[in-house]
Amino acid sequence: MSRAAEPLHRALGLTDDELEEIRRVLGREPNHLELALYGVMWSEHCSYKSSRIHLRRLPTEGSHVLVGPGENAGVIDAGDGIAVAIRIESHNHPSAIEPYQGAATGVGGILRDVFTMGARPLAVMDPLFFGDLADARQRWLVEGVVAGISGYGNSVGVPTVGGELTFDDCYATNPLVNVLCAGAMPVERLVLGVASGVGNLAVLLGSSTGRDGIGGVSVLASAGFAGDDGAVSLDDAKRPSVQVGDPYEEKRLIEACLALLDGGHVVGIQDLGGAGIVCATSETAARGGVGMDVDVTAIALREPGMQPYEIMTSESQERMLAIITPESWPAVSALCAKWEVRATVVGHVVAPIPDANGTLVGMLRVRRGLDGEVLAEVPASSLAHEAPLYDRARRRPANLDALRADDPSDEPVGSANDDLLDLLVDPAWVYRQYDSQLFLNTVVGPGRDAALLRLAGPGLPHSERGIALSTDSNPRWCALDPRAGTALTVAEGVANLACVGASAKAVVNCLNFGNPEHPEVMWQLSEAIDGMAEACDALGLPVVGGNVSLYNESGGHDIDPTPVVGLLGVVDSLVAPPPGWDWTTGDALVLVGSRHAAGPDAFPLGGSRWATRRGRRGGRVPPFDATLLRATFAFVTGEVARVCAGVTSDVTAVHDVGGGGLAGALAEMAASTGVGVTILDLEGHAELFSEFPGRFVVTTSDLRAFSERARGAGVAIVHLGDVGGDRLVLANYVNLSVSQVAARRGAALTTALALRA
Amino acid sequence: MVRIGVVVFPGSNCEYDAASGAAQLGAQAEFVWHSATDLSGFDGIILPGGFAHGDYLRPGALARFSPVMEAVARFAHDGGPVLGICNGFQVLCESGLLPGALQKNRGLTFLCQATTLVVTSTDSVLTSAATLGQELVIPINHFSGAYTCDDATLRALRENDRVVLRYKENPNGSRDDIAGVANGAGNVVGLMPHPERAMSTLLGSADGRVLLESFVTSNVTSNVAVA
Amino acid sequence: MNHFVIVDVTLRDGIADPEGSTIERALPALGFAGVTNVHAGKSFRLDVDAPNEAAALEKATALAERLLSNPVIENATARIATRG
Amino acid sequence: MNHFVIVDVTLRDGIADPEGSTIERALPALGFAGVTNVHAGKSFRLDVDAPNEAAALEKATALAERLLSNPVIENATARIATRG
Ligand SMILES: Nc1ncnc2c1ncn2[C@@H]1O[C@H](COP(=O)(O)OP(=O)(O)O)[C@@H](O)[C@H]1O
Ligand SMILES: [Mg+2]
Repeated sequence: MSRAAEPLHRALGLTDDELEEIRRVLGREPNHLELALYGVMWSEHCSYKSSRIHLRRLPTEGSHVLVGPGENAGVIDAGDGIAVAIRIESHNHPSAIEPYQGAATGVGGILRDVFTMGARPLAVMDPLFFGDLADARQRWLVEGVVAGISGYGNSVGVPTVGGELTFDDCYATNPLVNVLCAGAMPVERLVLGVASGVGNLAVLLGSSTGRDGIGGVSVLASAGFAGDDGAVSLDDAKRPSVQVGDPYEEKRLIEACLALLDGGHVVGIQDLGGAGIVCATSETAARGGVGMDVDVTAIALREPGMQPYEIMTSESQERMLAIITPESWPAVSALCAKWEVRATVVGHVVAPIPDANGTLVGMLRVRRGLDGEVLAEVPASSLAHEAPLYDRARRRPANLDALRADDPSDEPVGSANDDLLDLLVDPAWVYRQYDSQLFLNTVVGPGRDAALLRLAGPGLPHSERGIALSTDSNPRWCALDPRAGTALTVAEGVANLACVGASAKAVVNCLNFGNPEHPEVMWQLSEAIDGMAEACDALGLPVVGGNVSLYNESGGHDIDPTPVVGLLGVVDSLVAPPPGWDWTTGDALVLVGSRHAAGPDAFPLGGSRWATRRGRRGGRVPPFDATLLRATFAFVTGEVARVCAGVTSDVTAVHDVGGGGLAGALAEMAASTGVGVTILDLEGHAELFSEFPGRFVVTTSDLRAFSERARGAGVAIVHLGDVGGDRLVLANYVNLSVSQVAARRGAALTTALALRA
Repeated sequence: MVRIGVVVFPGSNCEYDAASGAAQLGAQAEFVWHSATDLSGFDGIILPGGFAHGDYLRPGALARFSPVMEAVARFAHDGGPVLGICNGFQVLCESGLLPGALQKNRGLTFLCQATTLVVTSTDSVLTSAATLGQELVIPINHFSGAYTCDDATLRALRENDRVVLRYKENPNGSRDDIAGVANGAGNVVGLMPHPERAMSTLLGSADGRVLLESFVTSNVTSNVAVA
Repeated sequence: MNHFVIVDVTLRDGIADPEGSTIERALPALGFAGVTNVHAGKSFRLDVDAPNEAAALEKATALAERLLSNPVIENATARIATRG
Repeated sequence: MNHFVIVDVTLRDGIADPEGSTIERALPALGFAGVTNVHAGKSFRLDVDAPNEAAALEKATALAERLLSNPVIENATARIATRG
């Protein structure tokens, strides 16, 4: 094979320049094991080498931010002595080859990021993106991914309370599976992934280590190398890279870790994710400015004959690394025994040593036996935080102007009845498979604008507050204008929170993009980050964490830019459910917010579902108008929050205008309630299907009182019509029976999946 | 105060919810680790929902061998009220404390949804405070919730009034629409739906209260009656 | 001495087999006509330490009946096999 | 003509088997000492209409590999058997 001639560092995914850099750091030639460690840690997945310089432009500060980006999860102070941790990650590539296990291990991984901070995971969300369901493979992927999230999340005992479901050809061979987790803790339990205290022990908790996921971070995937320092020739059959999730192990791991933290037995703790032990040991040591000695022979193995590089880089699931004092070892091992969690001392913290210039450097040493032969010795921070960063070439796509000029405003109107029916999809088949109710916190579960949970859980101080979560994305907008598209996506998330009365407090994001070596993709990424920064600045939102997933390509084509935005909000008093979608006959139907989009087009259709379904993927995206959005969001949030606080209100139903436009929002409310609505006047067909955030459909039992409050807040409203009857009548464009709308929406997904109802 | 023991297996995940349900009705709920062998002092025992031992092999198959199950069997034999919710019901069936078995749902997916239950017997520690024919909206959350038993068992259940709850619209393929059954004495009851998740309108329904209320007061009432 | 044993667990006659019937229904559309009577079962592979095959089989049968299957709905049989 | 086929699906070597290892860990406490290497698998029993055994086996093997297993983590084998 020609690969045999390839130098080892390249087989490990390192460039010639990167090898030079390693030589400079070490002041000598790296051995094979050391090269393998750099190979995984300097991979795109672990080092963010293409994106990091851009991510710095995101705002991360806020008075309530306890932990920003850089740790396993972001943490905010939610009040009442409770801190909320939140994180989002992708598990795209594993899910493409084994959808059940890929999705399941994605859930497992994101939970560990949250409980490693000391928080009990209380909610999961799952934004999912697949190709067209007409293709049998897509149906297999959807069923497998959903079953995997269900199988892992339900069993581990964390409610899955929401997510997203998008179908587009660009994801056909590269589905996106993102998972978000939020958890809560008493503020004083917050811990960081930091090693400290020379002589302290590094304890590996959880599963034994197998050959799972070696090359999961994609560097060893095509390696064939040999050496006498533990690196032997890789043989495909010996290298199963598919990880299998064990939710039962994870459940015990959660309980054991939270008990260890409650008992004050832990100095620092870190989950094992991508790049396994090498990542956890080098990151904790680097954050603490200390060194760490790791004994490869101490690690419990699932398979015989594993080599040091395999042990150090394995991505076996359900493992944690705790740093503890030697005195607490008896208590730690007793608690772990109760939960039947394996606990093994695999190393210890050592003092940093002076380098040639006298600077203290914490070294990661891999040894055979705790005092045995040193197999690798490298500065921990060089692995963890000092990968070379790239400012890769960026280029605005050449076809963008042509694409934007092809605006769908000239698309023939056709039958709005048919268009509307075709746009409706009830994702209930997905979320019915998720236990969304565990812990008795779920006031609004999946299927509405945002999930709303009581801020309560085992071990938390009493609170009347609630937290709200939403995940949003709009690859259709972002393909046309990644900057405005991403800004609008943030606005969409804030609007979703407003519908359940929550004020937005923090953002996390998962940036799913194509190949960063394509300048167009880097341009999209950079623009998206600027758009997110712009929106977050304008709305006063800190970004507390995120994840970047690159190299998402299908059949040689990059996916549309897909930044997924996760929003966390807080409701100060949650004693009654928010109004929801169910309206009542006789209520007045009001559009709240600016009726027209801010830009030159009153009702832009570029990037709308309506246009996309017609095969029109070009056009203009509405601009992001911060002033208008802020006022509308504050007003709606306040109106709903009063209902949540138990104050009597004339507001009876609330829904934001999102995907599917005004027609989509009204159809969803009608289908949910079984009661129709009649609107007499619309400013044209485009008003029905245009999608731009900042508009809400509200019903009120007292139009006059509601109008006065809106006027007082300086927010525009229009009385569109009144609720009642059994038909959805939208001027002279749509006239459908509510039961037909409900039936089509309810059956859309199962029909597309070719399942029997 | 009524003392309710909530058994915790490794892998249980509704123990807090069950304890909070009992506590809301004035009982004192205490967790009992699965290695416990002594249940004296408890007025009732709840086996909560979740995935005991990961539900590996079959739901309840490994949990049935946990040391606490011998104590639960003795407690039940002595007339103590025992309630198995969801996974707890599966454990009771596997242990032989209740007849039948729970198979995968007809649709082969996990189901989390509201169901309407009909009270079909009030002769049990779970349903004594309810009225016959009463309809209760209570959620289900399970993958293996299709109740199955052979013809003879079904006949016996019916003849002895041991089917305590039925689904109004069968969500999972349970035989005879069975959602919950009791043992001959009525002191051991299992059901797949989660009454502890239906304790407040803030969370969607308060219809579970009448069931848990029956349960937490059942021993007290019978003790009074005996005294 | 270790003996390799396979335990097969199948549903008892008359017990509904939704998994089997779902697969059976899906087959024609996936291009597999003429496949009927599909039934889903489980199998377990294990090494049993016992002085001889008969003893291993006895131990495995007890395990199969008491633990690996639920006699209310399932049948279980154990057999000595060779790895490969 | 119908041929009775059994398809066995097992996890590939090296793929973690949480179910098997959980059962194995539980066994000593249940009174089953000396049982190791426990692995959980699936099996399918089906009737395949084909002119002869070889054709039936070929069809069943395709079915096993394409539908009843994911070759990324599982091995599937089909064999002709007799009912009983
Ligand atoms: N898109 C992003 N926006 C903000 N922060 C990010 C983003 N992507 C990654 N980060 C931050 O970089 C850090 C490292 O991420 P990662 O390597 O994925 O963590 P882990 O080691 O837990 O897998 C995290 O703290 C994460 O929050
Ligand atoms: Mg949303």
